Amino acid sequence: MAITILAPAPAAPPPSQHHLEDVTSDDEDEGEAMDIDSLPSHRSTTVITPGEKITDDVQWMRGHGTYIAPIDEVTIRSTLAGTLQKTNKLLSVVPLRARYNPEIGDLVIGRVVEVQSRRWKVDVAAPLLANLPLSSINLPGGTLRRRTSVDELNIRSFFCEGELIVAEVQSLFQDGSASLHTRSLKYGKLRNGYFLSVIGQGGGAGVVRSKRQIFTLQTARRSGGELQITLGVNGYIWIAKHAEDAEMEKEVGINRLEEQASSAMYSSQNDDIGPDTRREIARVAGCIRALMQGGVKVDEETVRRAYDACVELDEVEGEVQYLGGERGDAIVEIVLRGS
Amino acid sequence: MAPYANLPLSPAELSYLYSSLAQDPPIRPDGRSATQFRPLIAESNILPSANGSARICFIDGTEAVVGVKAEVEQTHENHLVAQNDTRDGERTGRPDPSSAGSWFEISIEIPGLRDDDALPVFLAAMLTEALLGDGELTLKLRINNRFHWRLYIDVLLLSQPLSYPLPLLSLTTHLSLLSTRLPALISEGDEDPLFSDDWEASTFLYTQPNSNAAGKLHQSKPPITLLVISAGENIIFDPSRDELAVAEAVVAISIRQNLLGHMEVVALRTIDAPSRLTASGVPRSLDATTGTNASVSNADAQALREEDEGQSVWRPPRGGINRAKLSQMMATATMENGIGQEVMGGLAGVQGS
Amino acid sequence: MQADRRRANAPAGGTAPPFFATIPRESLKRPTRTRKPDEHRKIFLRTGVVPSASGSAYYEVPPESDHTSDGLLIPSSSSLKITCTVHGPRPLPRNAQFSPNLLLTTNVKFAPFATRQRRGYVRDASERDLGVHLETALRGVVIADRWPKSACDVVITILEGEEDCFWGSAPQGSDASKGKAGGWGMMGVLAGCITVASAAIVDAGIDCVDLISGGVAAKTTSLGAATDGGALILLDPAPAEHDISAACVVGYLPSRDELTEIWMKGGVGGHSEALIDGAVRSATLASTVLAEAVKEAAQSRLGVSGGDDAANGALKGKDTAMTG
Amino acid sequence: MASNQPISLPGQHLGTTETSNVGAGTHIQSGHIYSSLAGALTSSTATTKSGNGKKPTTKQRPSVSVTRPSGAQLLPEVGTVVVGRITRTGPRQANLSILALGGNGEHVISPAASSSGGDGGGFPAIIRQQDIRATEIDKVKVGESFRVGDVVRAVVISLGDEKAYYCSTARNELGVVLAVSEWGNQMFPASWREFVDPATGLGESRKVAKPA
Repeated sequence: MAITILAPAPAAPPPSQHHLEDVTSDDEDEGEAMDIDSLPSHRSTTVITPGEKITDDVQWMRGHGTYIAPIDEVTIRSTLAGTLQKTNKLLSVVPLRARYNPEIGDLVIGRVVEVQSRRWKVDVAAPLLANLPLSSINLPGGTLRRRTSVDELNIRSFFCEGELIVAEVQSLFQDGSASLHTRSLKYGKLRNGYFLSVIGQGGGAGVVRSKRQIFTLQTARRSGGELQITLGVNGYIWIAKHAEDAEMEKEVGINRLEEQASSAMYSSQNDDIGPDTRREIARVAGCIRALMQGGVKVDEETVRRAYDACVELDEVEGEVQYLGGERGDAIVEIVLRGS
Repeated sequence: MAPYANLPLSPAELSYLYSSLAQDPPIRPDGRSATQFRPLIAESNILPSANGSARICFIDGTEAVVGVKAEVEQTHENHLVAQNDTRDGERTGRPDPSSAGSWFEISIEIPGLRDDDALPVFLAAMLTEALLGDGELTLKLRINNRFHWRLYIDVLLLSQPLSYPLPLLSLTTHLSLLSTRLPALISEGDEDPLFSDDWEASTFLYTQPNSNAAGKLHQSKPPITLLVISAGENIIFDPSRDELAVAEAVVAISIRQNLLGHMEVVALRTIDAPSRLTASGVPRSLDATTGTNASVSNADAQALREEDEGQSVWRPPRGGINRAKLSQMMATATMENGIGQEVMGGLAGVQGS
Repeated sequence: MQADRRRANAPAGGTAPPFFATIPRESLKRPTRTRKPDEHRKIFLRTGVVPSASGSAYYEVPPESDHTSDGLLIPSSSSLKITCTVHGPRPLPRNAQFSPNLLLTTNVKFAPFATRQRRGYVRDASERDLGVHLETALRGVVIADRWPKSACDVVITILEGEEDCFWGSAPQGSDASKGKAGGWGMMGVLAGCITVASAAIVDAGIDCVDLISGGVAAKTTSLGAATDGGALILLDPAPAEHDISAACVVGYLPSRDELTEIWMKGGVGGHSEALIDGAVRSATLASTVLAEAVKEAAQSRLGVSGGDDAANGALKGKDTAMTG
Repeated sequence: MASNQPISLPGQHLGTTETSNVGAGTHIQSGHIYSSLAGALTSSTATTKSGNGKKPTTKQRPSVSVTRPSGAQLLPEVGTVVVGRITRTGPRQANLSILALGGNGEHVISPAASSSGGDGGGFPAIIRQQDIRATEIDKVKVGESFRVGDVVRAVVISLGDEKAYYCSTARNELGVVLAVSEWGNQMFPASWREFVDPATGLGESRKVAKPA
């Protein structure tokens, strides 16, 4: 069938709090139980609207997305439309949809919007464009190389408009916009893969901040090889073929390593990618889209679980390439059940 | 949602997307097959104050609403002439399609665009052309020799266009026309028309298939416009935004079902491929950042880029579409039990609310 | 239609329009096609007509038969006269973003006196639509990545446009009597625009992958000699001469055998491929004239300057060869 | 005689990549070389071509190229010597409007081609303070090198951003070629850093281009 037409359904229920913080930490479960007693009308799956009273119990502290009304100075009210989250005694409201707010140390994926004379303006899905100064990138030819005026003239040969970079938030300006840097070998230009965005899903950016944002995934197909998945904290995701020579490079001396890295650091030329790898990249992308549509936050574990579920379903129920619709729902169900 | 929605893709992404689509069989970034459509949510007959209406929502969140309103209008003198011709001779069923241009009016509203921008004008022209087709809608709109219905088809795109909105608008228009009902005529001949005020007695503009199931004759249906792209040797239907960005050629094919139940092409247009505006990549052999290739002169660099022919890095496509590929596109769209019929069949099954 | 706010317009009411006696309908004879179905009208094409522009060209398709004899002020069939100027490559407009490629913009405008019914100064929807079509046709031909950070404007003025149908037979006051129904004339105009813009762009020295030329073919039901199921594919139709039921314009690259622009509409029936093939044949005929004109211009510019001006000015219109 | 040269038209087949190299005004389509301009066809043996030593095999094949009838390039590129007029000076840079390409202004940019562009017609460009001269870069002052209205010969060093090209005058033969004194008189170069007004005898400092 070339086309699937669905009947309109009521709006999706608010994303259930199935992500890992809620599930793994025990004290939060206790908090949840206690909370149900003290706040009977507000379970964490119901949506709170701005101005709505959350509690007037003085034992709670107000967190993000709440305020204390000046009338009685005890009642905590919401300032956002979202779901309630409790961390010990702290009450905060997680918005249903929100923009990414950069924080120092975040690993983000960004797209260059504008090239200026000494810096790039980068879209990182935040309210303001981020800055990437020319002085914050690794110049080819060794980390110790000084920036010269020739580099300023050739600024466009490092990053052009539209190019994708992975970077770290180095500092924040007064207005909340981020300043990025790529001074590490794992940062820089993105190649050999496919980009997708999960911004606006769940609270914040749809990707969970975790210990590891970049991980490799061994694909089920033998010729698929390994994939490297970069989950930008800002909700931008890059799925690429894993560069095999990365392991080998570690053995080479540090100078050699720099030379190696710099030769391809700013290249926009893709390596040869086999059709099986491409298919696996599409499959992982489909899994992540399914997670997003199912309201599940994306992190390493959910992605791995979704991928395994997808492989399993393919074996049991026959292979399906397109992971929208029913198959996507089935994957999400397995992921949630597993947690 | 995204504030910089029309940012270009990077050369590395373009190169990856294009080479994936050019594989045999093509690997689409969302795993669909070349002729598979994205699932969509559709309902019709949603607006009580319109003669016909529909809403379609793509899974990526783009959504369109179409309302059809009909008014009675006096027929101009020259259409009379055309009608007399029809009675006289062999030109039955073929009123001058040119004269019907003013019998219906399509207006398109896209958020963020002025109504005299090129895109809405172009889209409206395309939908009008498809509807004019061979003038069958004109026949349906005729009340008598002196009066006809005038249709106002108002198309509203509710979201920012994430991908090229033409297929969405066309499918929604199709659905709303299918659900359009006109009051039943109770007057006779050429007198001033009088209509039954019983809405239950109203007739469908395009007869519903189940109401006339016994008849061997197929019912004609309003046209739909499909977007087709070519990448390498492949032709791909219903391209997403990413796929459009690397297409070598983009063609909009309007098809309709004629009275014999066959699909036929009623209009065809090429659409400017956005890939032509993309930046080309720099081959590694020319990469100025490594410092080793600084001596390459402009002429040599151009020669090297030419010799690469977009093999190793992305280069915006040149030229147009092959004639054979164009015929293949038309054939795939109009094939018996092919894509066109499946899409129409799917839409015919949409229930009114 | 939009009101023209830049000029003092005529009063909205209050004047008595002159009323002319009706033309005796019998004296009006519909022009008939005298050339073969696969024959193109003569084309006159010359480049370098506007010295101040980077590139320019003039294109003319004269009416086939001489109409001065029938005693009417207005010829019953129409002809086509188009000028095109190309400005660029030139710096990007001030507010534009950086572009790695040549930014091509097209601007198609009918002169107010180009058609039977006067056109306004403000571009209307059909002119915008023509501009979009032309842009699509040209974008595929120009090698844009050789011209980073620059813009190029293609400006086309239609001095005399083809009418959409024969006005004589239509009743007074109707759209058809103003030569404005069906939009078939537009398609002929677009084919001319493509050819003339191609010549002007090459004249401006902008890299192209091929010499693109435009061609039209139409399906008609009226001709007596029609075979093939009553339908006949005609190359280069003059809308006044035929009852057109469907038509197709292409922008054709002869050496690559590719199409950058297709515009087909009307009751095509099953004849879509035949129509496209016809339009391609028509474009091939136009491209012989185009190649000749561009070549002569290049030769005369390479030769001794001031030498062969007379030869350059000579009529390059030529009877295009017939193809089967 | 120039008119004897063969003319090629866009799309004309000029050979394959096996037999020849691509030159200017041509392009490759699936292994075949086609012309992309209407102009004179030249085929040069590649011995004159300054190869970078990377592809010795290409040297044996002739390279085909097509030149425009006007013979000129239309846009500034990196390395192009241009002639322009200073439109504005600031503490860190001087703005210039490129009016002609070539060291002696061989190809004048037609006013029609640039009317809608930058200020005063021509391609907008910038000479940064550090690009004014080759030596003592940190001591150079923009105001002592250029004045508004000076005609300058410069070389393009970068395509720059969306607004301006970047130019340099850091070579002996580059700099101000034509200057008018404060009294409105045409001046003559006196030294590498001074122009003299013949009427008043007063000197004004400039970055002077070495007269040819």
